[in-house]
Amino acid sequence: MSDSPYHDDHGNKDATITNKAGMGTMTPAHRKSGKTQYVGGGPFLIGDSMTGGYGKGPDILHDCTIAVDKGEIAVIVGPNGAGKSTAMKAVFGMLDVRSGSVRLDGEDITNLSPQDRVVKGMGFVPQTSNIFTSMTVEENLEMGAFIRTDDFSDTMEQVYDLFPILKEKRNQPAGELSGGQRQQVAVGRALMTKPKVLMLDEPTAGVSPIVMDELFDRIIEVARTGLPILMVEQNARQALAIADKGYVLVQGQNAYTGTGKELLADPEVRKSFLGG
Amino acid sequence: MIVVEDVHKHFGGFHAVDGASLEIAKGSITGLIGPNGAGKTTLFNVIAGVLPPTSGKVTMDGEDITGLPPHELFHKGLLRTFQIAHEFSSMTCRENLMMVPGSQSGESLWNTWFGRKRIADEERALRAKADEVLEFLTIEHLADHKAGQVSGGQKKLLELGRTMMVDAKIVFLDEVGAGVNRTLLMTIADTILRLNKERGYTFVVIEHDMDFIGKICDPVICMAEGKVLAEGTLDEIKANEHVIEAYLGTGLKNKDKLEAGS
Amino acid sequence: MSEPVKNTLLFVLVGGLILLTGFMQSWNSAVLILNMGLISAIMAIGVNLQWGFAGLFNVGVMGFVALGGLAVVLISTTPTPGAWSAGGFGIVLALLLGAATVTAAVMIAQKMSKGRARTISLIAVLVLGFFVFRAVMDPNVAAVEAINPAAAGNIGGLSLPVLLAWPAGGLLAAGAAWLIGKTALGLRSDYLAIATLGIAEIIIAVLKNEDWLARGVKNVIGLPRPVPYEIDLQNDPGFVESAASLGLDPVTASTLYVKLGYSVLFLVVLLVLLWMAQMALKSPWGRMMRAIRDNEVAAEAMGKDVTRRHLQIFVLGSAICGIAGAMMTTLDGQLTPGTYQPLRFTFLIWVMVIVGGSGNNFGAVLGAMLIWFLWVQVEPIGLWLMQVITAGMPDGSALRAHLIDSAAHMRLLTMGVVLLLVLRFSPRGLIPER
Amino acid sequence: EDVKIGVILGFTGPIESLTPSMADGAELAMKEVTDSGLLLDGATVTSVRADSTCVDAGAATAAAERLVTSDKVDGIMGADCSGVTGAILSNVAVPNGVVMISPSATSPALSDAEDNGLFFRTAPSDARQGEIMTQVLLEEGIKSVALTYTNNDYGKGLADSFQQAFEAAGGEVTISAAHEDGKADYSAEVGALAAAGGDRLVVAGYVDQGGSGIVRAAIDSGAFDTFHFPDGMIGSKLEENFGDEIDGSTGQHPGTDSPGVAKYEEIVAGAFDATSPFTPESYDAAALIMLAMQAAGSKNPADYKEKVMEVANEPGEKIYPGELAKALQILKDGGDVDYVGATAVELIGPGESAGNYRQIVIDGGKITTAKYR
Amino acid sequence: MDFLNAFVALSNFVLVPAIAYGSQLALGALGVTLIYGILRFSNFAHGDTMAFGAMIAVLATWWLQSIGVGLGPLPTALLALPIAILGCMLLVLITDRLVYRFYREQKAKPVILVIVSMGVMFITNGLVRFVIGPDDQNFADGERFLISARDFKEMTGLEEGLAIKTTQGITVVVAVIAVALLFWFLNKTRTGKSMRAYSDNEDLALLSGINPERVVMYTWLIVAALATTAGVLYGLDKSFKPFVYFQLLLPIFASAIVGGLGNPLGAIAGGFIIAFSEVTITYAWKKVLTYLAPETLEPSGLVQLLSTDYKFAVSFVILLIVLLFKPTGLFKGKAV
Ligand SMILES: Nc1ncnc2c1ncn2[C@@H]1O[C@H](COP(=O)(O)OP(=O)(O)OP(=O)(O)O)[C@@H](O)[C@H]1O
Ligand SMILES: Nc1ncnc2c1ncn2[C@@H]1O[C@H](COP(=O)(O)OP(=O)(O)OP(=O)(O)O)[C@@H](O)[C@H]1O
Ligand SMILES: CC(C)C[C@H](N)C(=O)O
Ligand SMILES: [Mg+2]
Ligand SMILES: [Mg+2]
Repeated sequence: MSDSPYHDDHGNKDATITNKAGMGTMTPAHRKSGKTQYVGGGPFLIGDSMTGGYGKGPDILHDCTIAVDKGEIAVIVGPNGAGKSTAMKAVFGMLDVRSGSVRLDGEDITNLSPQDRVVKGMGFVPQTSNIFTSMTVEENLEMGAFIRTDDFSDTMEQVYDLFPILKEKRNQPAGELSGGQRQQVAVGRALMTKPKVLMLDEPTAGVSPIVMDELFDRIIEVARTGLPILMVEQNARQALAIADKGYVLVQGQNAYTGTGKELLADPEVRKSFLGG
Repeated sequence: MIVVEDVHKHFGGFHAVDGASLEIAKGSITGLIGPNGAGKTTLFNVIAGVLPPTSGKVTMDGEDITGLPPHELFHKGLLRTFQIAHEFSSMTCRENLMMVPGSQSGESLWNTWFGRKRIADEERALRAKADEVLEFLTIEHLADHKAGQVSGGQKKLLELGRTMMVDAKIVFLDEVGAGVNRTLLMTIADTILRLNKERGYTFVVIEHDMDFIGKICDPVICMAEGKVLAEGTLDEIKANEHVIEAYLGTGLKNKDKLEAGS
Repeated sequence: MSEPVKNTLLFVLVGGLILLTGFMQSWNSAVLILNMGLISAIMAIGVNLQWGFAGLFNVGVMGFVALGGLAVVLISTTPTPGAWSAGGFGIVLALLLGAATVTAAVMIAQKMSKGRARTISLIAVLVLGFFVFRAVMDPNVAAVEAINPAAAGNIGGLSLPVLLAWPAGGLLAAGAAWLIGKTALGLRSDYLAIATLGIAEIIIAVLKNEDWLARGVKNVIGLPRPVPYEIDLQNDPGFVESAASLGLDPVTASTLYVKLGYSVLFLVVLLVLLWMAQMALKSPWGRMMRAIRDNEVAAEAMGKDVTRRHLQIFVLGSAICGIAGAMMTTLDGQLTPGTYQPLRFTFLIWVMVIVGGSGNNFGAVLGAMLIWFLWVQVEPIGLWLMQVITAGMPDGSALRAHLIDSAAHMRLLTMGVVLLLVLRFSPRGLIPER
Repeated sequence: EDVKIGVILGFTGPIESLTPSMADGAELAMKEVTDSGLLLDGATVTSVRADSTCVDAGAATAAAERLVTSDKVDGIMGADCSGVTGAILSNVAVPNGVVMISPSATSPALSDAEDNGLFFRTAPSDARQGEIMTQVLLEEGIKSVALTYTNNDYGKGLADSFQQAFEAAGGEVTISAAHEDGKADYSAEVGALAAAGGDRLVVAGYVDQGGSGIVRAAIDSGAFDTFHFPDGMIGSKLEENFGDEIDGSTGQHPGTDSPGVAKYEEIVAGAFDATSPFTPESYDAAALIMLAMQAAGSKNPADYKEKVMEVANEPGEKIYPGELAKALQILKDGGDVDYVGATAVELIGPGESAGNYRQIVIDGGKITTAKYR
Repeated sequence: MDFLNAFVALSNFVLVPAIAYGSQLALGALGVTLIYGILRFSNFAHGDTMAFGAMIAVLATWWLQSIGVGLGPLPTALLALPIAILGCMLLVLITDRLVYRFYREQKAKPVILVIVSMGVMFITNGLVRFVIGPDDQNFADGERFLISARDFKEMTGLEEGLAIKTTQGITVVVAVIAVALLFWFLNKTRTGKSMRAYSDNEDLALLSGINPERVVMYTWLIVAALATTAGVLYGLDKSFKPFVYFQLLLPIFASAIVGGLGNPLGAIAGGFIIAFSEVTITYAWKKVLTYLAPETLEPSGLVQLLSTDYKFAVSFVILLIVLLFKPTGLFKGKAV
């Protein structure tokens, strides 16, 4: 929604000249990675007092902190436009953090490019268009393992064990799958990197209750393997129910923080953010 | 009011809507639920004229409206909102509303050159009406803001506001709730109820959030695999085995284990 | 610096460039640049209407401009004696038959249900229609083309005043645009660009090869003018006297007089079109077009007939190009189909619109004037530059000769550089859309 | 005193490869005159080039306008293509009263153009070439030909006049198909020409344009192996491109057995391609302008336009390329010259070359003279 | 016998030239379609990129010839091809660096890139003419024919000849190799798959650790190779002339669109469709029919559906018809 003059295409939809399918919207804050530094301590992944915004626009995050530790599920909730996705992007290096830092396993990675964060072990599943629709399920998984140079066939087997339906459909273009199956492909793709931490942005938006339950089940299973999971959810009640840690963001700031249960029990939180 | 008779919509060999028949009563708020890929959006698109059906018939107040393009349906009082807000982003919120009414004389080129007086009068009336609607939606302070720069929820309100600029008969809402904060969603629900009561709009609502459906919808229709699976009040639907199996599910399996483990 | 001040300054700058031409080179050159600049500005407004206000990517400007030119011949030249009785009516009949065939085919496609029967009858109608068309058309064309081929060989025109050809050119272009729009804008995906690109080529091919229409590549020269001839002025004692009283020699005075006459006509057309475009934009019509541009799907759902509106604006923009084409042919005094080239008549106009600022009519006008100025002046400037560069090189050196020979190619290069620079540093053009 | 002559040719555009040599030809004449120091009162002649683009009447007019009104040239050598020539003539030359001598605009239509006695051309109208071509072919015993022409006023005009003359003389033209210059592929055209058949293929095109493309495709596919070439096709490029592959082919182009061409090539001495089409004509056009000035004793077009025909035609001493100094001297002394030049200049009717032609035959990969007509 | 003659005549004037021309168009269309699929805009400068690549090949060929290096019966230009490809790669990388990358970083709408590519077209156009001049350049050498019409007639005793030029043979062989390589690359290699992934979903590719700039670079490199190959083959078969490459743009786009923009298979099919339609529909069937029909039924006219003047119009009408029935081209393209 920025006002960049380069974004005006005058409503052109001429298929002869432009192709909008799969066009990117993300702008990495760093194209080339800078230095990292071992500082030690703290939770496994933490975006610490982050302040920043898109491009030259106003700050969207104000001194916002989110973190997740090993074996935990951390859930971020908050009203629309609060900056939840923005915070996730900031942690992933899609946005310039003007002050504050991002640390992974004690290492300061604030200046890394997103690609290098993937290499460092961060997996990210965006909210929408999170699969390669024209590629087969198997190719989707392969692309997940793009950065890996070792043999990843056993990881693929693990993913197939976790999501058996995908094994059945391995040679089918992912675009032909149902909504729930697509979400499984998306998570599977992220798992293929053998991430040390998994970040999910509203994995259940627009998903039917049964698929949502299934997804939460799978997420719990994944978490139980020891993989920390950081996710944004609007289906906040279910999400907080399974969360070890919950963050409520309002206007780019931490409004409430606590365990999932605490937040669920807080009447103020219930009223303002969970729909009563 | 709307009768859908045995509508099929095929994409190649795939039957997205496979013989759906349903009726929507005047003055009701009908909920449409069903698993992902059940064909709800596709059925919407067929009714709203975005997609031509492969076969079948849609009537509105007895008149055959099958395959009419959206802009003609609009003039018959059939409006829709979009799952993802489709605001006119470079225009102000007020302009977003003012552009809605059809048959404005200023939309004819001839009048823009030779009927300027008439246009000016009409514009004044339109503006007043738009401001009224903005007030109703409690966003009058945004009248001169570009619609592209208001928050997601406000965009959704704007979507609703557009339907209030003309005398809509029936409004189709596709997943108003997806990705919308639950508290805001309840505000929207109130607005829908108000429109239904005060203006007599008929609504058809696709939604996956049962709280929302429960608050406003009666009856509820559940689709699966392109067909209507069940129909009734929400409680009836919730009790329906098929619906549970295909759509609602029985809750988390792992929940207790997780808690036990930690 | 505020917007209006900046814009005024830009216009003053371009005006200044033209004035400079007047002082440095000659007033005749200056006014000529102004005239072609005005015509280009009209074309640019046409393209701007389509692109800036509706996002329609028309790369067939050349075709519409050429149709405008054709109108001048059909309206203003004298009819060829005997041509109509020899075959003119037959040709009209053939064309009607052709149109009937297409109509029948379209009706079949719409009315019959899908299946083999439809395909077969469609093909049958088309094939039959084609052969009937050829059978009627060919002999009549031959008859018309046989009449005095060296000087005529065409059906001629209507002997009407040439100024009438301008609106007629617009109508002709509008008709063609309607046909194109109906097909290309009706395709499920929008393929306007390739459609217009191809159809422009087809229009030129028809103009080149259908000699009965406007002599094809044999050209029509000596078209009537809306202004007096210089020679007549030079021979008019009254004019010579008044020229002398202004301190001008009769030749310069007459050439300037004629050119300024054109300038006034062109300026009037430009101002009228500009006024109409601005009025339309600031009305609910303009709001509707902006809404369509912003979000077609929503506009459609809000009761706006997007396809029809696109067609409308496509036809309007093309008609404006047609008018400009007719004006240009009138200025040239001849129709030479071989001269229509996409580089000059399509891509250059696009450069004008983009450099000027798409979405803004004044920007389009400014861009047109500036780019036309460069198009004309870059060549002498380039030559001069090359001479300066090569001044130090020995006479007869191969490199020097090569560089001087290459000077003429600087024109394309310069256009490219200007376009890229503007897109880089002022991406919305010199006068951006508000 | 300085004399300026405008050289307006299509330096960019579809004949951009012909024009540099043409301009060089014209400038050679100017240099020769300047070096002699004999024109008027020892005037230097400078050339001012401008781009006609060959196809864009608007740009051409603007360029000519600049030449006349800003550079104040005293005469124009040009333009090249008939289309722009017509435009410049009626929009610039006539209104401003400037003499214009085109080396290459050959369209028959220009003969009747309104010109106030200002327009001349050192190339003959194509109406004449069609007749000559017919004679050549019939004498060769060719009764049936396929015909292809470049799709512009030159090609079309030439093809029409030839077809008319040939059919009137009892020959058969099996097909007359246009080809566009600079197109990607000519197999469709050659396919049609081959299907129509004929004893010889007449190619009324340009040697470094579509014409060569057609010949290439025709030879390669074995459709035709002998051709007939009008002026636009004859040039060193033809030998270069095809060599002995087209042995036995015939052709004709404006020319005489006067020793002019040889002399021209001699003075060019390889500085540029002297056999490129229309470069001798360009030399002659420039020379004529300057000789006419000398004859009139003035560089004012109004004065010297009357003299062009005089210096070009008999009576008088015959002048060949390289002899401009001599001619200037004669004129200065009040004598008479008959400029023959490189192309046997002989202006007839409305001021165009009478049209002497050199008939050629390709032999051993070389263009050789068969005879002159 | 008559049947054979008819067939040979048809092959000679329709099949062989159309196949060669079709291969050239297909290679050109592949380049266009790759840029469209991966960089998401139609590259108007493609014709001039081809000209640039071919120009380097011409210069390199001359240089090779001057130092006496050759390939015997094969054209020296084949040796120059790798040099030319390298040169062209350099050009496109520099252009990308100086021009396109900026807009990519701004996330500019693809249509801006289309217009930018027009600017690049103007500049490359000027550049090529500046370096090598506007003239025709013949740089083919080696054996002209695989089999000439005359030899064929002698060999078979048929009335009709069949000529296959070396360049036509090379064109088809090189085109097949290039296409096979490309397909193998896109579908089997890691880099190729990453390009497809990027084309499918840019953001997700980034999240998978695929470096977008590398994908873009590889795309340009492949496009440069394809464009140069197409340009050189075309120039060998006909001749090198800068202006003609601009003219090729339209049939190339038509090919890519008929086939389905963004789809490599479609580009190839499209190239052949356009080439065949240009040649066949305007073909005069007289000769063929004369062989086939009995004496008495011999056609008197040329039996030509349309004069060759309209050959371009034909391919264009075919394009429209295809789009009418298959809105995204023959092979489903990337279009909406
Ligand atoms: N690419 C962008 N450029 C500029 N501003 C942006 C961009 N993306 C989001 N914003 C703005 O940043 C703010 C926070 O957006 P964000 O997407 O983080 O919200 P969110 O909390 O994820 O909301 P939701 O629940 O609706 O997804 C909003 O005001 C939004 O308009
Ligand atoms: N244009 C299309 N081409 C091919 N298949 C399509 C198309 N549109 C929808 N489908 C398929 O039709 C089926 C029904 O889709 P639809 O969008 O109607 O589902 P839905 O009920 O709205 O689901 P959700 O709750 O996920 O929105 C899906 O399997 C989808 O993949
Ligand atoms: C230079 C030549 C190509 C000009 C051509 N004879 C014509 O009249 O157009
Ligand atoms: Mg979000
Ligand atoms: Mg849906």
